Amino acid sequence: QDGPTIFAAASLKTALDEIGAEWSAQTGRDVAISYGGSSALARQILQGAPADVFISANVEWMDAVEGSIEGDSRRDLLGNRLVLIAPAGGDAAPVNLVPGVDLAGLLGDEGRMAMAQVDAVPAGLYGRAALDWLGAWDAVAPRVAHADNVRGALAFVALGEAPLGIVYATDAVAEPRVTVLGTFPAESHAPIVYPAGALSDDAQALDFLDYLSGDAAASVFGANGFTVLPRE
Amino acid sequence: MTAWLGPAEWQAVALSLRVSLTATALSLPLGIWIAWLLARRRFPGKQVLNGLVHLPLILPPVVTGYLLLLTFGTQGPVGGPLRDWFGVTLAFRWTGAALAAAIMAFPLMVRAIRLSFEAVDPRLEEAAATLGASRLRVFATVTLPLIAPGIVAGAVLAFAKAMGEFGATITFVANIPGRTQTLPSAIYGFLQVPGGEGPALRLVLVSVAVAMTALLVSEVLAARASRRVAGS
Amino acid sequence: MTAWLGPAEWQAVALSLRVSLTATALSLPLGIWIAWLLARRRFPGKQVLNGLVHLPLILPPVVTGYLLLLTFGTQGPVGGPLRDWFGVTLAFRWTGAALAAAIMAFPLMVRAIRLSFEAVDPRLEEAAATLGASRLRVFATVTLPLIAPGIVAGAVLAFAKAMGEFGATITFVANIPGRTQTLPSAIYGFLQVPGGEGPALRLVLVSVAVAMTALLVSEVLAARASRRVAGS
Amino acid sequence: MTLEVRLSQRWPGFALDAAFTAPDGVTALFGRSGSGKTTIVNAVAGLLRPQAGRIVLGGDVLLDTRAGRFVPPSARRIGYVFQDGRLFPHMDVAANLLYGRRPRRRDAAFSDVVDLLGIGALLARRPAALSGGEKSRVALGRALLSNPRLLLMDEPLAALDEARKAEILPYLERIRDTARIPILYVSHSVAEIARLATTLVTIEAGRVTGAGPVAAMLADPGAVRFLGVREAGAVLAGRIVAHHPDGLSEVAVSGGSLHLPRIALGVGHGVRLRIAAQDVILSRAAPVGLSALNILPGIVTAIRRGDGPGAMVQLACGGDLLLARITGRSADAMDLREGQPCHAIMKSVAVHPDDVGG
Amino acid sequence: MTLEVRLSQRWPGFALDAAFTAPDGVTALFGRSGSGKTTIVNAVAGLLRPQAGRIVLGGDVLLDTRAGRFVPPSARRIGYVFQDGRLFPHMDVAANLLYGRRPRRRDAAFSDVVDLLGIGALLARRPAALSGGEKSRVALGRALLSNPRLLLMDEPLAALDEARKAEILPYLERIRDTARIPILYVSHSVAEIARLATTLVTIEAGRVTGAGPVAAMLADPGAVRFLGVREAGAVLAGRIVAHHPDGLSEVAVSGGSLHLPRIALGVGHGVRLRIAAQDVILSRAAPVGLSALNILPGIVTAIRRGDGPGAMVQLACGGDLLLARITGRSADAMDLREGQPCHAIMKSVAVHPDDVGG
Ligand SMILES: Nc1ncnc2c1ncn2[C@@H]1O[C@H](COP(=O)(O)OP(=O)(O)OP(=O)(O)O)[C@@H](O)[C@H]1O
Ligand SMILES: Nc1ncnc2c1ncn2[C@@H]1O[C@H](COP(=O)(O)OP(=O)(O)OP(=O)(O)O)[C@@H](O)[C@H]1O
Ligand code: MOO
Ligand SMILES: [Mg+2]
Ligand SMILES: [Mg+2]
Repeated sequence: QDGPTIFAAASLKTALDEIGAEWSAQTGRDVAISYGGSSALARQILQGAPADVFISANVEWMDAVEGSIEGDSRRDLLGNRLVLIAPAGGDAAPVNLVPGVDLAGLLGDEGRMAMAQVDAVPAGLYGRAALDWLGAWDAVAPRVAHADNVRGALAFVALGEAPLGIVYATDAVAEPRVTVLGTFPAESHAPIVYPAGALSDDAQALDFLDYLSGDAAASVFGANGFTVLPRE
Repeated sequence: MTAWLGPAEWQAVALSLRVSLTATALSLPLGIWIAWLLARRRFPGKQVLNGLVHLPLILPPVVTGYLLLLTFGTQGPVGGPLRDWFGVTLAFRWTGAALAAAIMAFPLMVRAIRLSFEAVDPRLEEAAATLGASRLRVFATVTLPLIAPGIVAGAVLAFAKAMGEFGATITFVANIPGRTQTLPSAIYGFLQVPGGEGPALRLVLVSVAVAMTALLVSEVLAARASRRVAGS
Repeated sequence: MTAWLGPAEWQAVALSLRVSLTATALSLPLGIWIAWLLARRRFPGKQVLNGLVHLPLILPPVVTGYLLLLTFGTQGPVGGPLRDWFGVTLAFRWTGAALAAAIMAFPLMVRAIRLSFEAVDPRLEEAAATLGASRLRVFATVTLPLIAPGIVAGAVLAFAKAMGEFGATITFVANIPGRTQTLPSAIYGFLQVPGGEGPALRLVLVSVAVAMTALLVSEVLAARASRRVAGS
Repeated sequence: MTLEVRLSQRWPGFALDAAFTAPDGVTALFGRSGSGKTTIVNAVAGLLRPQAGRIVLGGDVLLDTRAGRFVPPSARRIGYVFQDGRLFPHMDVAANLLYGRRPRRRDAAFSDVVDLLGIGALLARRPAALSGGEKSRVALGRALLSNPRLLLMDEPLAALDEARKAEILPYLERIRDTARIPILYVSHSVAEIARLATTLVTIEAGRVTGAGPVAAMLADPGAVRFLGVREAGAVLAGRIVAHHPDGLSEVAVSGGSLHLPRIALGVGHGVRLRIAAQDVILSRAAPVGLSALNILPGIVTAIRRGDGPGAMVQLACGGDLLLARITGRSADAMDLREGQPCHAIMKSVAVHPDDVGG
Repeated sequence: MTLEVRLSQRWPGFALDAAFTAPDGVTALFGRSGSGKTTIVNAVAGLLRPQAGRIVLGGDVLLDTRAGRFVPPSARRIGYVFQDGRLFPHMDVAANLLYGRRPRRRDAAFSDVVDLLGIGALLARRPAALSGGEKSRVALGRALLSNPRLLLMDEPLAALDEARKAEILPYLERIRDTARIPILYVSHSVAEIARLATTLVTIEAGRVTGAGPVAAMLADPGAVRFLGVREAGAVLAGRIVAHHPDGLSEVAVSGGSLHLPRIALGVGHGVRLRIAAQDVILSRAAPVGLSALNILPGIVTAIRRGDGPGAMVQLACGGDLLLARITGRSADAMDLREGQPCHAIMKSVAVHPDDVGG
């Protein structure tokens, strides 16, 4: 293995696999990307994992490994949006996600709101903030089905087990069994940011990190539904 | 102690116990039957059954959970009829958690019991038959008592596994505090946020304490069962 | 077939096999020894040992993985000395994956073998002793062959579990393609992104095929072992 | 109730082809180790499904391989005392004994069997804490208590001391005579067989080599071949005519009367006596002044010289046949020939007390 | 090599307190079912660690509970033929036989034992495919082949037919006499004991009730108490003086000479003869014209009347003691008293062929 090792949030897999392959083709170097939950990756880094680059799905876990970040290599790479979804083919109408919206009412008597775990996983934390902002949290809270991550929440809706769910826009884009009822206003939650940073001064790692911030990568990220954040 | 864990955590403890005990108790008869089939009978498709039983061991838990959701979800081929005809819903219920735990623990249970079946001397069963005992009576009065240590071992393995099961459970029934949030789901939640290690550790200790108690009880039971056979 | 799986996926298959086989083979002697201790000996702390063996079953896999990371990581109390004195690193190596798989599978292995020990008629061992056989020879020539079905059962359970182990492995050694990415980690990766179900399913099928083959082989071995005892 | 057995079973190195009929009473299977006795008994019990055969018990077809009929062991109501015990290790002795009993109560029959077998003190023990002989007694009791319509006994007394055997044999006789349950009895002891059996079936290497009433089989001078020299002997039927005050009972047989140690049966009762060929001394003249009380006059009906120094002499004493084993030298010295009158001398005690069958 | 045993072991309902010394040769343990024989043998083998006791074999302390010494079974070099067989189910017969042998080769001794026990055809079989008697033969062979310095045999021949026993007994005698391995032998058969044993230890309910040389023990008129009426009898030492052409061998005993069926030993060889008390007829006058060839003159040394109709008479014939069991009626009729001369009549064949010990 003569290339850099990247630790990246699992939700980036499709895009990063493609970008990594392009980078390898250009540089003739291998790149190994280890996908996992941001929390697990961060803990591994804290325990001395041989990672050269870390791309987290939230700011907190990047902050947690701040001490390991090489110089000023940290940057906010990508953004994402939060959407409200429903099973495709149902009669659910688009929802205008403005304060006061009666999401609990949309759940009916029995229905559940599928979300990533709201007190733990980034997608859940954002979702809860958004519902708070809408003033819907208190009504929805007892009806939430917490999945271990955003993919679990997506599955609940895709399989029709939950009438509504809150997931990233990137997840909803490629899942034909769900429809997007609405996108949460950007101001309803803290910005969804995927920070990235180098963990070593390995030249290739820095090169790969820069490549991620480049145009070629940007178009792949974009195609997968991410917002490419401008480099400050 | 009560102050040491919050009410939500106590709920998780109680729910985990309920789920694990239910899973163990309800799957035990089936486990004994399947173990008996595999140990004693020859039939076409035996190896298929054997493979099916082991499947949850081989598959990543998330996959098992997803398959459960597909099958036993309200839209699934089994879950739908269950709900429509019997009014039984498993998805998002503690009963679903018990089902997931039971299925995940099933290979362990069946193996232990099957090994014990294979160790029973068939000449004793023959002797019982010559004394006029029906197959059922032979089974209940000779075979079953002789495999008691195996049943205890299988049950305690299943219980321990059920106490620790997480991936399949959360994927199938999500994590709804008070309804489906078991100890491992709660522990997982804590581990997803920076600084959550402390609360997670508390729950781990509770979980370990419960399972160790079960283990000790099982050792006593098994020792008693085998002392009965060994004489005096 | 080669076209059916990509090279990274073949790597995952090969690595999973290597990890599972290594984990099973290396833990087997220890498993037999511990099973023997638990089945045959009385010593202070026996119940503690018993509890320790069961621990990986009780704890959520992520917790086990995290504990492994803390202990065997390069900064850990065991991992540090291991590296400094013996030059052995486990964390983020396939060897670490094997360790994680072995530990996760250990309770299953020990239980199966222990049950078999308990079923051996001690009078046969006594007979061997009167014929001048040392304890070791009695063990090797009488006890061990008689528990062969249990050893096969324990090994196949461990192998199957190792093939399916995910949570502890990914937490301990991450998910680095070609180095620590086992089949379940690869499956997990696919399941985290939109449209990953297809590739995930392919890997699931490979995993199932491998484990089923092992299962079939084990059945044949166990049947042969018990036919030897049953005569003719 | 008659048991008809016809069986074929082949294993590598062993072939069984046996057919015999066991009438009421006790049918002894006698044969050397490995001759196929247990195999036959297992087939009758239904534990072995032979490759071919037919087994009929009292008109009830238990097995007919041609017709594809096989009654499972549990439906045969056949009590089986196994050669290897097979007590239930997880039950105490009482539970073992009651296992086949219906209703499962400690009734009078239970107490009888427990007393007879001397296992009253063991009722709460588990088999692992029993001695070898205790185990076989419990196994015997368990089969006896299961109300069988046929009893199979595979060397049930082999592990027992003589005194215990002497206690149990009369009980088995009682079962034979009062319960009228046929018994298939495997034993290496001719004494046991002569005492208990009505029919003797001899097996050699998987084949039936002889079958018939015990008295006739044992009085056959050729029986030495399978019984061994020491075990040949005749079985006589007699009737008790008096109990004398000195402790002797007088038994009338067809050729005269014999004095035996007190028999615990009333005057007028029929008894079976076994007189081993080697316990009989012959004398041309009527002997006097001997300690032996029992002298029967008879006529020599057959003399068979063996390969060795011995000769087997068959005498007709009244309507019964006696066997005497003497040396060829004596036969010559006495000039014994068929048709010659002769006296058979038996010590009263040579008629073994426990060969006195009811 | 002498074995000294002192043991105490208490179980609920049973207490063993036994002490005896087993000199060279065969020491028989004789006692009723449940009297403690297997318990003693297990302790000697080291399989039972008794609550208290001391066991010394040829100066080697195997157990001393006071001193806390306990030699494990594997270091005792004691061959044990178990009452319950205990063959290794996963090994074929050959592997079972060779298990204790060192080196583990099919040497001459192996072939000898296999031939003797008639198990040559079974070598490749597993124990599950053996008959009861075949199993005990293999178990016997396995212990014999382990080069033990002491052999323990717990009813080794119980499952065997007479013919097989008759083949095996001379072999055990050879072991006793040539290999000079002491043997502790549990049996219910007085014939076996009389033939094999040099020392007899009788056990009742966990206690040693008698111990001594077999001849003296069996010739004791009181032996009836534990042996049973049928089994009492004397053991005589004799020497072969001639083999006659009619197949009889002449044996000189201290009181005269006896004619027995051909003994397969050369002239001049010593033999042990057992004459069961019930096989002896007494006559005041020297008898004539009888088929019985063996008549020894003697002097009545003791008469013991039993509770029943019998009387046990001890005769001194030369330097040997004979026992005769006759009826009280005969004793009265013959007016037998101590010191009176008398003739003992034994049929030559009544000296059991397999009671002829080397
Ligand atoms: N583990 C035990 N616990 C309690 N009692 C026992 C135990 N083992 C043996 N006994 C009792 O000790 C006594 C002696 O047993 P042992 O096996 O020595 O008898 P034995 O003389 O060999 O009899 P047998 O001729 O029937 O084999 C018996 O009454 C038996 O029930
Ligand atoms: N499963 C088997 N496979 C092969 N041979 C067998 C099997 N079972 C029994 N035999 C053989 O069949 C023959 C008859 O066995 P069986 O048990 O009927 O003998 P047995 O007359 O009861 O002898 P014993 O008096 O020694 O108990 C023996 O030679 C035995 O080795
Ligand atoms: O990529 Mo995440 O940590 O499952 O939101
Ligand atoms: Mg048999
Ligand atoms: Mg015994």
